[in-house]
Amino acid sequence: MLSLTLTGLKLENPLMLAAGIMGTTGGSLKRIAECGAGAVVTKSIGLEPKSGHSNPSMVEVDCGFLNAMGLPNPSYKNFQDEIDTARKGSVPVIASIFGGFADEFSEIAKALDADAFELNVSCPHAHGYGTDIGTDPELVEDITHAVKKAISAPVWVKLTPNVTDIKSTGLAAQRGGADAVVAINTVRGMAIDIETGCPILGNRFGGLSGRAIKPVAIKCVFDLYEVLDIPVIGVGGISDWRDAVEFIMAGARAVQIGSAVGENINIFQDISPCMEAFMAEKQWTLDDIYGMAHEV
Amino acid sequence: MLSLTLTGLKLENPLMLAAGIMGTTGGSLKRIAECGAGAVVTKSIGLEPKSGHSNPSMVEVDCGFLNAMGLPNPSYKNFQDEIDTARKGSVPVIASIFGGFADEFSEIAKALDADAFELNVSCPHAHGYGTDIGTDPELVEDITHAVKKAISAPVWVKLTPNVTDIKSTGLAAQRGGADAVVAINTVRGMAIDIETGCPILGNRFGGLSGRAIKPVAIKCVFDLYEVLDIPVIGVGGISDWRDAVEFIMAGARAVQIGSAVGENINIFQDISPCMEAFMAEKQWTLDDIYGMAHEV
Amino acid sequence: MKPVNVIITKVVDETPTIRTFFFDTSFELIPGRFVMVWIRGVDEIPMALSYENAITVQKVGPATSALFELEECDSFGIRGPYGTGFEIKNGSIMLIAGGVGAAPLAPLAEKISSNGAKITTLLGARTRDELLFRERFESVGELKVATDDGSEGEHGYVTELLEAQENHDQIYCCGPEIMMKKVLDIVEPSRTQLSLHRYIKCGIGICGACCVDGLRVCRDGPVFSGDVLKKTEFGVFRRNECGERVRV
Amino acid sequence: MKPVNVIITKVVDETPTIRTFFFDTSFELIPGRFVMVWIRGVDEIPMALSYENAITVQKVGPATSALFELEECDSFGIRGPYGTGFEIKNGSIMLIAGGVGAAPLAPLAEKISSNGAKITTLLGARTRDELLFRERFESVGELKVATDDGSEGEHGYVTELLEAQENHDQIYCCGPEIMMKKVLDIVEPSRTQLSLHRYIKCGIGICGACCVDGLRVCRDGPVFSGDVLKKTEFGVFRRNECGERVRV
Ligand SMILES: Cc1cc2nc3c(=O)[nH]c(=O)nc-3n(C[C@H](O)[C@H](O)[C@H](O)COP(=O)(O)OP(=O)(O)OC[C@H]3O[C@@H](n4cnc5c(N)ncnc54)[C@H](O)[C@@H]3O)c2cc1C
Ligand SMILES: Cc1cc2nc3c(=O)[nH]c(=O)nc-3n(C[C@H](O)[C@H](O)[C@H](O)COP(=O)(O)OP(=O)(O)OC[C@H]3O[C@@H](n4cnc5c(N)ncnc54)[C@H](O)[C@@H]3O)c2cc1C
Ligand SMILES: Cc1cc2nc3c(=O)[nH]c(=O)nc-3n(C[C@H](O)[C@H](O)[C@H](O)COP(=O)(O)O)c2cc1C
Ligand SMILES: Cc1cc2nc3c(=O)[nH]c(=O)nc-3n(C[C@H](O)[C@H](O)[C@H](O)COP(=O)(O)O)c2cc1C
Ligand code: FES
Ligand code: FES
Repeated sequence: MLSLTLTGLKLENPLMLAAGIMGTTGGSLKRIAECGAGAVVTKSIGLEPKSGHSNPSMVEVDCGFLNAMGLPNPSYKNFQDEIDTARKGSVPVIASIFGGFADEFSEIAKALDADAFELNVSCPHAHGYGTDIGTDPELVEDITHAVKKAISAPVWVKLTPNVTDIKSTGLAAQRGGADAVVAINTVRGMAIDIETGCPILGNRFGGLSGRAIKPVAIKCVFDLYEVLDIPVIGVGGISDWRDAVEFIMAGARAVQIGSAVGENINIFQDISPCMEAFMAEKQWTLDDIYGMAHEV
Repeated sequence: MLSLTLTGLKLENPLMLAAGIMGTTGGSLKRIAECGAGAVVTKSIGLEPKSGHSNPSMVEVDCGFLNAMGLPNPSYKNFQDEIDTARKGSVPVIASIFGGFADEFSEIAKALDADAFELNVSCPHAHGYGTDIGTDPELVEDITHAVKKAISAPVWVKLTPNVTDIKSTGLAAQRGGADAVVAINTVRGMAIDIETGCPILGNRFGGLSGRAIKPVAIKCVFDLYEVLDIPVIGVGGISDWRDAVEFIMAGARAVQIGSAVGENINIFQDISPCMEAFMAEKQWTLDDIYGMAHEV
Repeated sequence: MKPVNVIITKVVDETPTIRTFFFDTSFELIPGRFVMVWIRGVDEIPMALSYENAITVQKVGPATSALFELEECDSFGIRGPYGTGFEIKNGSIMLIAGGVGAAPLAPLAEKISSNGAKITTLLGARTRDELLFRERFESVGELKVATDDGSEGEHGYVTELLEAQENHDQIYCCGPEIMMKKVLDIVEPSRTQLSLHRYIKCGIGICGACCVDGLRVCRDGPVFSGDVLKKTEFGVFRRNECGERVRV
Repeated sequence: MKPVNVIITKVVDETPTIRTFFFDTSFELIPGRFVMVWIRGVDEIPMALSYENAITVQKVGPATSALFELEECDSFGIRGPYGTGFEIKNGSIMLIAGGVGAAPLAPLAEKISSNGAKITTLLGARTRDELLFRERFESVGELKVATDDGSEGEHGYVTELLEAQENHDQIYCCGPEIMMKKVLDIVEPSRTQLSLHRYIKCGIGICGACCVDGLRVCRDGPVFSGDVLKKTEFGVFRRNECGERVRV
């Protein structure tokens, strides 16, 4: 009842693990797959091994978390093994990748064998990466285009909410040939320790995730659905089945879950039956609720 | 100990009532002044009477509120009385005003007698107003300039966080002659009723306020402090004295409180003594903590 | 809180213009508190709880008309209850209800009667058919009636039934503002509690749309003591949806 | 939670390289759980609670060196405690501590001893002066010692004191991974609980930096049963700060 085909991938359910969550080792990705996720996305992988920003790299705030991991990753050269292990979980494995410019993205994508690629042009706290390029529609289009030319697997582009108009970056991704967009990455934020005046994160500022950002993400998905022909994958603040339904109604074909996995690693298998029961009661299918908020 | 001079206005403490909160009647503004606010800002006032968006115009979400009031206001032609009543509260009364273009802003400012003016170029849910102009640095500069030329009272410009780079709108306000900037207005957001798929707000989407947005606001204030010479007034998610201190450390000269007034109308007089006690224990003055996060 | 979805279980025609909508969810009933009723796609409006699981609605405009189109099994959204209810007093009690103002007073009557209070109700309406909840009031005490057209009881306003020397421990009142103002002019204000009607937007004490001077009807009220109201523009001015001051 | 500010009330030199920092705030002490210690401007690192209001730190690099510069009245930030602690068993208990691995085992020893268990501790260190918390272990049971340099007790690793036929109801272990691996090779894994060391970033089970295959050390651990670890890369591979797999 919850199964769907998304950019050619068959998913048992529309609930995926978000990038950067339990996504560095093949073993952890496999575990999440076995916990009921419809697909899993890896940690964002770059050109060279990177240790990320100094700690604290995550801090809990009201209704969410700030993080500035700084894209720690073992480089794509050490990552195929992890993907192969992850695939033993029997769900699609999407490789999240990042780079400084188009060639880096396509070099990495070409070298990895994954079921799809998610281009991280939206991490708000890594200089020269992520948001630094994801706010520029031209760069987004170029990078997407380069990766599409380089590989045949589906390409998703993950967008940042930290822009005046997310529709224009979404459209740029679509022009570049993206098979789907993913919205949203974290929202720029910061917390200060009042005992000392010291910014808490090692990187001083970071990205807000969790419940706090759900209304922001819903609005982004809603807006993107209105202008795009390709599917939108929703992410940001999902912590129960109601949230997942809300995203799909806003126009998400599928959703990803990040922060909430920390509190409940079984969240995927908890949400699926509740969604099914709700839809059964309402006599709704996934297709019925998809984009429903645009019709009423 | 908490008193300060802000753009020439003498404030007993740095805690102000934010625009749009208990700000439509002179009586309610006076009440908040008597409840211990250092200054009060009126509801945003426009050219003609306006009834705003249809209800629901406010909905509670996790850790905050979404609102789409739609700038209901009695027009400046009916508002001087309210300001005069508000002034009986014996604290500065700042008139928040909005318009579609520079002339409208200056017409309104010229007609009202208030201790300062706050230009609302940042409300995220009124077509042709607020964010529709506040995302364009040139318009922000023009409007600020026009109002500055028209009146002699201090002019503050209230900025929206819904931009790629708030520093550029802040700088535009400064170039236009603003005496201070206020950051932030609400963050674009939306909530959907899953029983029906119906967007909850009458206007479908609105602005997120309350605890959820505090990290976003802190980051905006921090960034603005770095590039501006004029003071930054912080607003967004303040609900206790710690939050107020955090904003000042981020670089706010003073702060405004909005959503939290609903839960606790005495919030101003609750925060002041706690801040004083904290600063006394640390042997810090307001000047000491002002911008502290930039030094450590 | 987000609106809760409630499903209509029964619709009762109370008068030609007033209906009670029972629903499948019960709320804690503190008489005088109200809920925000979301008629999806139309409007969200305040309504007193007339039972722990019902609202009683007079059809007056677009939102209430849309409600009147709903039937059993239809649903609407509810958030609340909000505001402060009536403070419960004992002894000799008078209730003064004008029109649909009887909606919050009927459950109040039942509550104070169960405490053993002696209750007299003055119930007014435009005409005999519009007298709301007369059985509920009759069953807990004495009922006196007034109608504008004289079709039953006193001819004229319900306030005509009121004498300055009313010797009641507490007078509870809900109805048109003009009527409530008159009550305050006749009896000792400090012994009265009145439930007010103002334009409600947020319903939770933030936006200030509902203010009577500095008082928030949605949060500090809707029930206020008469002597508090005496110091305000109550009975003289109210605010329209734009916040403009208009004569009552 | 945000980091809580704690103020140092006492600093105790335990060994030439290990100090205990007592602070003004107590946490619920479930032995084996850890806190994230934020040395402002430097780093945030995991530390076991060695008392309900103290951590015991070995100086090994930049963050621990910065801690060593702090004195009474200085402060640092703490969030936690996080993770799962040791599961308390009764009967005949063996504790195996290597180096600063004694930090979580000392409060555990005190806790299980108060339940009446019979405790034998094997305590190892590089040299005699580095034996941590020997008095705490001695006061609750039998203590056997090993030093790498033979300056006291058995010459060599603490595992030399261990016989395959150990007849204990439960063996608790914390120390260098190589040592813990050896323990697992000698005794019955299902009767062991081991506290692991992995690079910790978030500390709350979200980022995945600390994973041993699919297990999160910060959340599912740091304490695991030996038979669970037997099925993993524990003892063979760990991850560096980039997430690269490296040999233990
Ligand atoms: C605390 C409170 C409790 C109430 N309880 C009841 C009740 O139990 N039964 C009942 O029938 N009516 C009650 N009302 C009145 C009811 O809210 C209005 O009749 C209703 O909002 C009319 O909406 P409409 O669209 O049908 O009419 P409209 O034609 O839009 O308006 C008719 C009148 O209702 C007022 N109104 C419209 N929207 C609102 C709003 N959001 N808030 C307040 N007034 C509004 C208008 O200002 C006008 O005076 C209560 C009002 C308040 C403030
Ligand atoms: C659950 C747990 C409990 C611990 N309890 C104690 C204790 O009670 N007493 C004690 O002295 N030590 C304890 N440690 C180890 C302690 O965290 C490291 O010694 C410390 O982080 C070293 O930091 P450094 O900057 O001084 O050294 P570095 O030179 O940076 O590193 C030295 C070693 O510590 C590791 N390390 C550095 N940062 C971290 C980190 N964020 N998370 C994990 N390891 C890190 C490095 O990988 C390296 O192996 C514990 C570790 C874990 C995982
Ligand atoms: C600790 C952490 C690490 C993250 N790392 C990445 C990453 O490497 N690449 C990426 O595209 N997004 C990353 N994200 C963003 C998430 O994938 C997701 O977009 C965001 O957290 C919002 O979803 P949530 O509210 O469900 O957490 C990370 C988020 C967190 C909390
Ligand atoms: C109900 C409501 C109405 C508001 N109306 C206005 C307004 O008229 N003009 C304006 O500049 N900001 C308005 N705001 C924004 C607030 O002034 C403030 O910037 C925002 O709510 C963030 O602060 P908070 O988190 O403390 O509420 C409104 C906010 C709310 C919740
Ligand atoms: S309706 Fe908003 S304060 Fe009462
Ligand atoms: S350190 Fe992040 S999951 Fe353990």
